[in-house]
Amino acid sequence: MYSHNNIFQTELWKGGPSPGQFYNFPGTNYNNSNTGGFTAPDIFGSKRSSSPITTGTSVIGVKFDGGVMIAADNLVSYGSLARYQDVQRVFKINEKTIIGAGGDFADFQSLKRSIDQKMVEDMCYQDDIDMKPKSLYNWLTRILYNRRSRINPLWLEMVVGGMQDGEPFLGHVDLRGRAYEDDVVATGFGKHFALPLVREQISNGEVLTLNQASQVLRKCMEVLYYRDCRAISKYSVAVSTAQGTIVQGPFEVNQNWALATMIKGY
Amino acid sequence: MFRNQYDSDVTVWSPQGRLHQVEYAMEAVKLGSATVGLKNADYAVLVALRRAASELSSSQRKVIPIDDHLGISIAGITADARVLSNYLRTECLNYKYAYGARYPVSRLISNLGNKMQVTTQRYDRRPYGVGLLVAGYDERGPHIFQVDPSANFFNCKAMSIGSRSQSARTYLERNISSKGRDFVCTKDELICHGIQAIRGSLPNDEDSESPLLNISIAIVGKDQPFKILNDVESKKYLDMAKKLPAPPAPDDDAPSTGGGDDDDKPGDAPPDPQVLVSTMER
Amino acid sequence: MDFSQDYGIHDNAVSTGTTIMAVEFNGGVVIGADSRTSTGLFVANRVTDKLTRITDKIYCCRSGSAADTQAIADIVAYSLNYHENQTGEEPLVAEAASEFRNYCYNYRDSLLAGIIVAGWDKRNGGQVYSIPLGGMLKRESVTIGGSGSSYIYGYVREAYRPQMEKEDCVAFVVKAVKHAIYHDGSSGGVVRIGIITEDGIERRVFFNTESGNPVEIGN
Amino acid sequence: MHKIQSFPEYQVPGAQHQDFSPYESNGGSIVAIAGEDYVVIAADTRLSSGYTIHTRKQNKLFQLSEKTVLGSTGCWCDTLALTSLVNARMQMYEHLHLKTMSTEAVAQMLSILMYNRRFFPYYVSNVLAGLDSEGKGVVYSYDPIGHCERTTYRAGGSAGTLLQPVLDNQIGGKDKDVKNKPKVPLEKAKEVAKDAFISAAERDIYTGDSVILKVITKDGITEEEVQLRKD
Amino acid sequence: MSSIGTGYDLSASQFSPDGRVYQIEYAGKAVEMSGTVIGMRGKDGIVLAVEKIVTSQLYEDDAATRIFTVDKNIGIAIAGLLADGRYIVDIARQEAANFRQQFERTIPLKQLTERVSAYVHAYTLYSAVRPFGVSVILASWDEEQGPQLYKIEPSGTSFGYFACASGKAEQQAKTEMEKLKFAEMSVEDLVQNAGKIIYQVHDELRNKDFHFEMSLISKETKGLHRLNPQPWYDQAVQAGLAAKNEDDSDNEI
Repeated sequence: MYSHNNIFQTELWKGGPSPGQFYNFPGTNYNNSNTGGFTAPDIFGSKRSSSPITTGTSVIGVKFDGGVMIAADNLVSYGSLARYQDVQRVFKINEKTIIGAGGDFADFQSLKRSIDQKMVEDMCYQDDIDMKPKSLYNWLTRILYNRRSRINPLWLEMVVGGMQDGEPFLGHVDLRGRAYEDDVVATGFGKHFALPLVREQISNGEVLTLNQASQVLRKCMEVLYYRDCRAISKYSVAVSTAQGTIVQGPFEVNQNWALATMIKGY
Repeated sequence: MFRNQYDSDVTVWSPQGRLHQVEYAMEAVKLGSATVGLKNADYAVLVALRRAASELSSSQRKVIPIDDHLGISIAGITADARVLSNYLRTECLNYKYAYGARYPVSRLISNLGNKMQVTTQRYDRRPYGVGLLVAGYDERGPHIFQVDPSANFFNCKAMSIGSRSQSARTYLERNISSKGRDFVCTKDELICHGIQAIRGSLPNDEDSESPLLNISIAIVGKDQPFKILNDVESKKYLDMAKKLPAPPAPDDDAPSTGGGDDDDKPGDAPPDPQVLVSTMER
Repeated sequence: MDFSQDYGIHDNAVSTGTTIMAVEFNGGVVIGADSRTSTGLFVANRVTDKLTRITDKIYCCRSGSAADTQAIADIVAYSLNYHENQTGEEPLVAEAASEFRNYCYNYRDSLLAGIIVAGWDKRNGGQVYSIPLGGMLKRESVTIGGSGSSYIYGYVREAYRPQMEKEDCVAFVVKAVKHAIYHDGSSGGVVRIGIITEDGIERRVFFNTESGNPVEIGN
Repeated sequence: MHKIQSFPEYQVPGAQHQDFSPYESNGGSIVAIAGEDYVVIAADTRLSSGYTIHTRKQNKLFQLSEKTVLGSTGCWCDTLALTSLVNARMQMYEHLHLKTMSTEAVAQMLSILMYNRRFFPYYVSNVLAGLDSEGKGVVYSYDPIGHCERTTYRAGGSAGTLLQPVLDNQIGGKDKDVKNKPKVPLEKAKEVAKDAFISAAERDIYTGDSVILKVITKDGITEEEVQLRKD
Repeated sequence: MSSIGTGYDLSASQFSPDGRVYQIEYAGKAVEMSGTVIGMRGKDGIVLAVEKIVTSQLYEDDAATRIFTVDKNIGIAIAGLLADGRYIVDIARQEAANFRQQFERTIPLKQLTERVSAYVHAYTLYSAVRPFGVSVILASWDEEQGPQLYKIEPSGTSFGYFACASGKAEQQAKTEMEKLKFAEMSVEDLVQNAGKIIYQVHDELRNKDFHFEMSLISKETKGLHRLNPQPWYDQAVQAGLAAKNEDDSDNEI
């Protein structure tokens, strides 16, 4: 494995794990044979970092009084082709945690398989300890940061929500491992169109009710359908409260095209 | 030289289906000074007897912090304990780095068990000659685990291991609340119970009332990161415990609870073999 | 004049610039494909078989780099054969699809493969799985793929009915692929059809004529 | 995606090749001022990229011990990775040496951790504030590849260049006679830090929303928050 | 078995002159000392039950459990050295995870059994290791395949069963089980009989205290392997206690 022109090989810190070297992450051992040797980047990074191909667009998450809600439409595009139109992009992970994903859907499916395996492991321990949203959020941050540091990112933008110690939790992670928590988060186009709509409602520190939250998400999905070329009118919602988690939908957005009848000429 | 021809290696089963090498390793635990672990609804406490290796040396470390929510006390070969504690620390750090959360105690211990099992099945290894009491606190509350060289581990209400620990176990059994769950008492009382229990395991020639009684006390629990009490705090609890009546003398009729024993051992096992392993203890 | 440079025969990889398709019907699946393989503008093979056997009742339709897709199909066929020997049971279509996806995803940077996996198993009957470039996996009741598919999305959406009868389904697939051949320069040749049911595969070939039968003109 | 280029018929219409940069500037500023027996460190709470504000309440001050606080801004993912690494390292140190890392030791370690990634740096601006082993306030500032400098005041982050002259004037007393530099009282340090951020929010779009200010003294760490412009 | 002292019984890689590998048989002795473990396959569910010998009053009830979850709908019960058992469980979990990674579904129990028994068998071939001192009972249930039950011996051999037992009272438990008609048994019948058998075969003279443990996989548990599930656990314990009292009164007469 050693090569003398590999500048990263220089050991400045002997003994103990070298900085940043932690294990347990899928794809970390890219020299490892059992992962089938993913295309490994050289020291200047992969010359051709892959582009997203099958993609999902915006995901929006809001906190409300006693819970969290995440919405996304049911489309996975293939370039500009609206290829797969009944795909779930929001998921129940367990009774405490929900997740929504935009970006490369193949990458997400791969990550989801890792998460599902973790849920089986949780069950195996027979100790009634479930993965909490913050733990999943933290884990995803590490995975995504790890991959970006190898210039081979998982092309994803994700929203993680759920109940953490009785309090609603909502966080956002992107393909670089940039992570933050807030009362309302969105990915992709949703950042520009949906965030203002929700922020408007909670600007003076108000807390939404469950009903208000689902109404404002509905409005967001409508606007996104109008204004995002990669959106369709069908969407699903994942809800997490102290009672548990559930995925609802698909729903159809409200549509109003009355405006069109008034337009003539350019 | 050997007690029988089946005790030379950890890879040899005796005709009775026993692993003598593993059983001998269990004996190493009994050479270490005693340690006690106990818990109530919110806290887990470790109390350990420290002894100096010689007049000139400092006394050994009996309690090792692992993470904010977890620590261990040891009886047996100290060097082996260091290997295990390094493993536990690394696991906790990695878990914290990956999940931003505390490693659930039972999961950590069952992973440790699987690591230790390997040493009981290979020709080129020997079992770890150390017993651990683990005190930890996680979302399921406080825990006391006992870990044996046989790679067995047990979730305990309270436990004591090490030399003359039988009397401590007797004390714990008698003082555990009638419901038989765990100790129902305050934090201070819990620590005093621990001290009382360990006083019974003092060698006869040492005066348990001696002010020099050298013990380590550690506590972990709700809003209480794992902490080894300093000398002043320890002294406070020692004085508090002294005001309580002395622990009952070990009762010869007391049922042999065999806390340190493998539960696979047949009931009519022969007397404990003489130990041929040398340990850190003198 | 360097012929090969202008027509990209030698320096371009061989591609099944393709139309492929699979549909679930009430008893199994129908798979279909054109038969053109090209290097650049040159038709390298005009009678290709793009319906590739994985097990007796699981087939895949290949699009993308001919070399890549053949290699993956060989590996998966080998692996599922081993799996079958181990379990003593016929592999599930979903298992085959999962294996294909693992290769397509893990080597997504190095491969160019868009694959449809279709077949029949005892547990779930006829099934169709789509694995596009990038390596995502999605079960669909009808799916199309390859460069020619873009021309027939509208037709397929309009003409598809769930749980068709076998012959209706065959006619539907033939018609769709013919449309694609007609419009897509990279698709051509004949229409190959496979009908996979509980009893295995039945294969048919339809010529690119009005009737689908061979016609000689000028006699 | 070179592969797809040799198969023009498989190019996905509408899918653009996107170049990937591992770095992104997420903005944010830090100010730290050390006095005889205190140190003040402040950072704004805006997290943004370009014209997009991700969140208005991102704390960028990381308490590392009872005596040390790290302010870190820049590429936020690097900040997150670096700070968890520092935390892990500090716990390892504590286990090994049975004592908490001193501010000086943290400062040195941070420099080494940063330099370890010399050829793929953590793209962050760090300011470390704490009390040294004598109880005096101290500030360390860093460049992205681990250069470390001990000072008494420093501004860093996206408005660092805007704020440093303010501090030079108000705290450093660079305009005054070098011999009679007044000692800066805690209250003044806090006021200057707050004022600096109010000014920065006027001129730097990456700084705003609110500022969190931590004061470290021998009695512990106190925290206060002041609102800034939110546009 | 006059092997003792002949020197042919010291290594797993050595045959005795009469063609036996004594180390494997000795490992079997460790299983025979263990608390009794049973598995029973009913009409639409499967149950595992364990007589867990309690060696100290200081242990929690769930200490040293002998029943483990391997995958959503797969459970394992262990007779023999518990540390060895846990290690085997770990191996089984890895096998299940690998299968899931490759085929995106739960491993069929038959296949899991084959993989694990190959592993156990490998430890009977070399002098550098010792055979596992455990007997492993594997159970699963799902809609398509129904209940499945297998047992792996320390030698690495495995068979499928309608019902099986291991440990101290293997024979006695088998005798009891042979009286039952498993193909017709409902989940309620299963758990009650499991309770009865474990309480009946427990020998109070040799081991004073024991803890009853059981697990169930059926439609009622949503196809999940569940340890000590209510209300079935209480049903089993009640049936067990009733059966024991009956036995005791028989003895008095």
